[in-house]
Amino acid sequence: MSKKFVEDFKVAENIALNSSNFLIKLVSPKKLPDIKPGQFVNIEVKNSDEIFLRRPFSIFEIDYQKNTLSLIIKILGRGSKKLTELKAGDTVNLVYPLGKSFTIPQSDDRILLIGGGSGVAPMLFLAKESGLNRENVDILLGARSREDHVDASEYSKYGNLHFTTEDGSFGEKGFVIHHSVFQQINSYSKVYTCGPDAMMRAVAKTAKDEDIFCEVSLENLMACGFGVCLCCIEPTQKGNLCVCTEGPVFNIKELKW
Amino acid sequence: MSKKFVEDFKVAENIALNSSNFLIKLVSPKKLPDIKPGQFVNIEVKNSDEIFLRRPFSIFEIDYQKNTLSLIIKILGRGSKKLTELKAGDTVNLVYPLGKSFTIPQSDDRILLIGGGSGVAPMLFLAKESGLNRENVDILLGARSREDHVDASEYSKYGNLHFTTEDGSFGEKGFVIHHSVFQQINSYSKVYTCGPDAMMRAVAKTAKDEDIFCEVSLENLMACGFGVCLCCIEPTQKGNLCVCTEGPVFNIKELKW
Amino acid sequence: MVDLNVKIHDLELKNPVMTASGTSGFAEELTDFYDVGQLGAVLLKGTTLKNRDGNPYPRMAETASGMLNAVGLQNKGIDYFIENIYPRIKEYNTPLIVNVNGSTVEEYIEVTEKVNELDKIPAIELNISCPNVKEGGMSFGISCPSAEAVTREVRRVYDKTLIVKLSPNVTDITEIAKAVEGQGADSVSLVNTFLGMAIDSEKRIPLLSTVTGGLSGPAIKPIALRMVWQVYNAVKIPVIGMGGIMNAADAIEFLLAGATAVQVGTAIFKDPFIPVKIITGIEEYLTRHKMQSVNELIGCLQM
Amino acid sequence: MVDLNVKIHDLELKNPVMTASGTSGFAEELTDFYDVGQLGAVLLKGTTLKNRDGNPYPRMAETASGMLNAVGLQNKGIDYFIENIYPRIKEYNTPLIVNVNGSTVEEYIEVTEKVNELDKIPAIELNISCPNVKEGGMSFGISCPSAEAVTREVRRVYDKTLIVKLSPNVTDITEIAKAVEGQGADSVSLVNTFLGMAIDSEKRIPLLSTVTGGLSGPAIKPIALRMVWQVYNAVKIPVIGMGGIMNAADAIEFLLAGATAVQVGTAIFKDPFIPVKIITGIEEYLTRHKMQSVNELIGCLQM
Ligand SMILES: Cc1cc2nc3c(=O)[nH]c(=O)nc-3n(C[C@H](O)[C@H](O)[C@H](O)COP(=O)(O)OP(=O)(O)OC[C@H]3O[C@@H](n4cnc5c(N)ncnc54)[C@H](O)[C@@H]3O)c2cc1C
Ligand SMILES: Cc1cc2nc3c(=O)[nH]c(=O)nc-3n(C[C@H](O)[C@H](O)[C@H](O)COP(=O)(O)OP(=O)(O)OC[C@H]3O[C@@H](n4cnc5c(N)ncnc54)[C@H](O)[C@@H]3O)c2cc1C
Ligand SMILES: Cc1cc2nc3c(=O)[nH]c(=O)nc-3n(C[C@H](O)[C@H](O)[C@H](O)COP(=O)(O)O)c2cc1C
Ligand SMILES: Cc1cc2nc3c(=O)[nH]c(=O)nc-3n(C[C@H](O)[C@H](O)[C@H](O)COP(=O)(O)O)c2cc1C
Ligand code: FES
Ligand code: FES
Repeated sequence: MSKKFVEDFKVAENIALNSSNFLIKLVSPKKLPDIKPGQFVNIEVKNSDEIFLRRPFSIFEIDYQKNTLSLIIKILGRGSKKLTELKAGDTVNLVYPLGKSFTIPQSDDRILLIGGGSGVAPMLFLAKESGLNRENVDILLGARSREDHVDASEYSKYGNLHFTTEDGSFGEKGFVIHHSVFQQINSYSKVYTCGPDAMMRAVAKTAKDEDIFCEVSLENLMACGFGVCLCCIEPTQKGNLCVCTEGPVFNIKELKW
Repeated sequence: MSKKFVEDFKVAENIALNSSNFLIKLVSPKKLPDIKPGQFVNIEVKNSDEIFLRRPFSIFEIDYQKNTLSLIIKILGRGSKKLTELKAGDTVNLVYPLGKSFTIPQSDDRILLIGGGSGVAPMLFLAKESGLNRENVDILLGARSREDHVDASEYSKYGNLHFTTEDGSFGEKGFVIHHSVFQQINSYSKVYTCGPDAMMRAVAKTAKDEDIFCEVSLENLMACGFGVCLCCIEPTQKGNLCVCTEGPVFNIKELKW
Repeated sequence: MVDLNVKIHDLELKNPVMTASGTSGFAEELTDFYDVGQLGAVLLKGTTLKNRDGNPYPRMAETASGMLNAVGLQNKGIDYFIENIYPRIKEYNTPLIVNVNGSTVEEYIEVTEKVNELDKIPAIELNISCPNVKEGGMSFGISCPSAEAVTREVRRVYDKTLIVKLSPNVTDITEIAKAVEGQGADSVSLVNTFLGMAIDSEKRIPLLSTVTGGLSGPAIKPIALRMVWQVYNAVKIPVIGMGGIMNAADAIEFLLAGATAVQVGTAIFKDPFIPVKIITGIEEYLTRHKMQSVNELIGCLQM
Repeated sequence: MVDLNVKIHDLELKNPVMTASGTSGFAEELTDFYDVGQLGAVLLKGTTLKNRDGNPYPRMAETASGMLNAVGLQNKGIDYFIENIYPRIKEYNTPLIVNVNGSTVEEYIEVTEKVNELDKIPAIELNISCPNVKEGGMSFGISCPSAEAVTREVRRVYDKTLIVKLSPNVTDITEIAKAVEGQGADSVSLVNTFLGMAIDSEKRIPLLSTVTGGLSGPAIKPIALRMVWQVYNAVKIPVIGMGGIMNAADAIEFLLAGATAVQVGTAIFKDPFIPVKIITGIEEYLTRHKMQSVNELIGCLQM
């Protein structure tokens, strides 16, 4: 167990990355606690007569100097929609930091980070925090089409960026598992992935077959986010575990995938 | 029964009249129907997780050229508070026009209009629409203190304005029934009142004793506003009547006061 | 064009969306907004044998996603209805259903006999579930023997479609449903309101004159939906579902759970057009999902 | 300084605000946010004799002003609790109450006997109202004979404060309350969740793996409050009230209706600090209303 907080943040900026993804930067009046890639926040959706519970989002970026924390929010339903309407100056309430982080690579690791959809956020965060030289980091991002990709160019300083699109409009055509770097999965000591379930399962299957260390970050329906409701379970080798406290990051060996 | 509408209006302006009263001017994209003093709207309070039902407010001003309709909203609880936070350009949804109006005076009437609190709105509307010469219209407005009065000076063209305050800071000191014009209640052929229950009952008592025509506008808890729920009843000589359709304006002779 | 017709026993409805009793007056009030001929049916205000003043003010309290009411069946009695209201409304182009109430079985029978004579009333809804009256009402609807007794006696005197409206304030609603089905009910409608209470914490008084009242609105939808699903699986007669329906998606959920038709109640207070919007919404849903008829939804929850 | 102390039989609480079972883990999770020593008591996660995996995912659905859950008593069993969890939490400066569950009377007895041995557990809450398990659970709590039987047998083996948690899914909750009072319950707590259901209208599937689940949150508050008031007027033992409490005003409503203490459940998911804020809020209320003790509120609804 580790210290968690319920805190009001102010929206510093809210930028539309494309038609459905928004980058929301939040600033805390207090010093931020230590936060690691893979951890998430549970955010209150105010002023809605439809939404009762908070919504979980992975932490994308942290600036300990400015005490800012950023999220990438993809519009899925009513809550995410409402959050993307936040304006600079608005107040939002977070329960954070929640969940376990990815295993931080060791200095001799070569890693492959595979992100899709809103799963891009923790992958880029991990790239930045990996502590590795950029040549040992490959970042593979998949999306349906060019306009569904968020601009990740800034992250090229932390790793080599690779892209796929289903329609071939950007990067290689196909799904992430069809990309040339994925074909060389054996050249990595650690593979990390976050994104749509189907994508993660495909990645995990190959990693398992090839016996490569692989961590996935699960997205699950959550009520509390800090381990008291037992709603967010994933069946694992050790029984049903809470994704919010025992995850969201799991080594694929723990899962029943 | 008469034609009623459910319509989106845009907020044209929202002006703080004093610390607790706001003048909200709404503009309709359509031509306004005919609206009479005493009628009201039932307004939706959006983006609140606490408020389920609409809130009723008397219509204060109408401009058929500009298709605007104004309300005076006093902060009482959660819904009225939320409404006073509306900004120009916001959309609000109204069910309107609801209820029966005051009896429009005849040309030989001398009338006294007594308003308190948010009851000022329909009184000023009635002054304007009375069709009488200003010398035959006395408007008596009561409030706790100077700062609780709204600025009604514009209405001096429709009638003689008189004021009371409980602390004597403006107009005559005391309640409306203590005011010198009220002492001359016998000189009026019709008395109209809208405001706090205690005030209206005090006015009604004197009017009844003196056998003067008197109409009051009741404020009652309403669910629908158009006569289907039967929640808003007032016990009358004819049994329980709906305030929203048989009122809000009642002749005091109908009531059991 | 999709087919929205449904059948409740002998009653053919142009669509499955009715307005609920006590929330749509005598239909006339709705005609101030639109042509009620669009509606599947209108359930008229609860009617008793004699005039009833109802309960004292205050009769309502707002609650989280819902409201409490304690109207207590205020109405002028069946004779007044027949003489004064029925002639005004009988030509509306939608089935009008009288919601029949009583404090004794005899009263239910007397009201029903009078309604049986009215050409333009093709069905009654027997309300054995009103929580807001001291005698009769809900007390009939919370035990099988009394629910059976009133249904049996009313069935004897009534030839047209007999709908029995069930109370949700019971341990097992399927037992009551089966009991009234056994006595000849042609359909059951559910749910009526849940017995609830609200308090003004500052003044330390109940918010309703009667202390307790009936809870309605979206708050109750999950429980109502569960009951409709349970009853659908327990009886053979058509089920009419209601409780917190605010939009087409809500209505479709009730249809999927097994309701042949739905009633819209409290939503009307928020916006009288909601029943009409729901009809359009169901139509759009069927088109979008390439279905021909609303009957393809009824009871078609995939398990 | 106002006095917030209340007593549930032998159990002295520093204030009347507890956290509800299944919504506050084993108290440890709350210590990540604050010192649980501030709370009146913590009701621990529902515990059974043996390990239970609970129900499959998905286990929750959001509803209007509430949520459905279908957790199904996932827990590692009482022995695991005693060996691994109890030692970690027993020194918390607040009464820890075990929520005891079983599929048979024997299981309830066995769990209780084991808990009876634990020095730092001053009370148990007998859960005869869980709607999310196939055997046992709610089935014990919806009929007087079974509620009596399990209470009687557990009472025989338990010396400390015995609270029985009642199901709201009944026709008359006062009968069940009186039945368990008659068998020696020291207190009743109510309400557990209402059996409800939610459907995805687009996919036409139930939102919960178990189809039905338990409804909690502000949506149910009016019904819960009514039940607390009814039970308070029917029994002599102290009543613990819950159901949708989100703030101090809500908690005070339950106290006024007759609850000696309250439990906060689903609100914790929105903000784990809510129970603490409620304690402060009650304190402020008493000061503002010039009351000396919270006991001046209990059952003091003015009629
Ligand atoms: C640990 C964690 C980290 C996450 N990180 C991010 C992130 O960085 N960026 C981002 O955009 N999203 C992220 N998500 C997903 C995000 O929480 C959901 O998109 C959001 O809660 C949807 O809320 P809504 O109100 O918009 O959708 P709703 O209106 O509640 O639901 C719309 C539809 O989506 C389904 N749905 C909603 N949430 C989930 C879920 N968590 N899993 C599966 N189906 C769901 C619903 O069942 C429904 O069918 C994360 C989720 C978790 C658990
Ligand atoms: C026909 C009619 C015309 C009205 N005209 C105006 C107007 O022009 N300007 C104006 O400011 N207000 C007017 N009101 C009153 C206005 O409707 C209420 O102030 C408003 O609904 C309160 O909502 P709220 O959410 O702020 O209060 P809530 O938070 O709902 O309630 C706060 C407290 O006030 C009490 N309360 C709320 N509404 C009423 C009521 N109608 N009668 C008695 N007690 C009540 C509640 O019981 C509660 O104790 C009118 C009411 C009616 C029926
Ligand atoms: C103000 C009000 C009055 C009602 N009166 C009646 C009635 O007279 N007869 C009846 O059978 N049901 C009555 N009901 C219950 C509704 O018909 C309906 O069963 C219930 O409100 C649940 O549906 P809803 O959530 O859509 O409102 C009334 C409900 C409300 C809110
Ligand atoms: C996710 C969840 C799990 C629960 N688990 C239990 C449990 O194990 N034992 C129990 O007696 N009640 C359990 N409950 C019921 C709560 O303790 C409480 O009775 C109910 O939620 C109503 O209160 P609320 O509206 O404040 O949540 C659970 C409730 C929820 C929401
Ligand atoms: S969301 Fe509550 S335990 Fe994970
Ligand atoms: S508010 Fe519904 S009848 Fe008047």
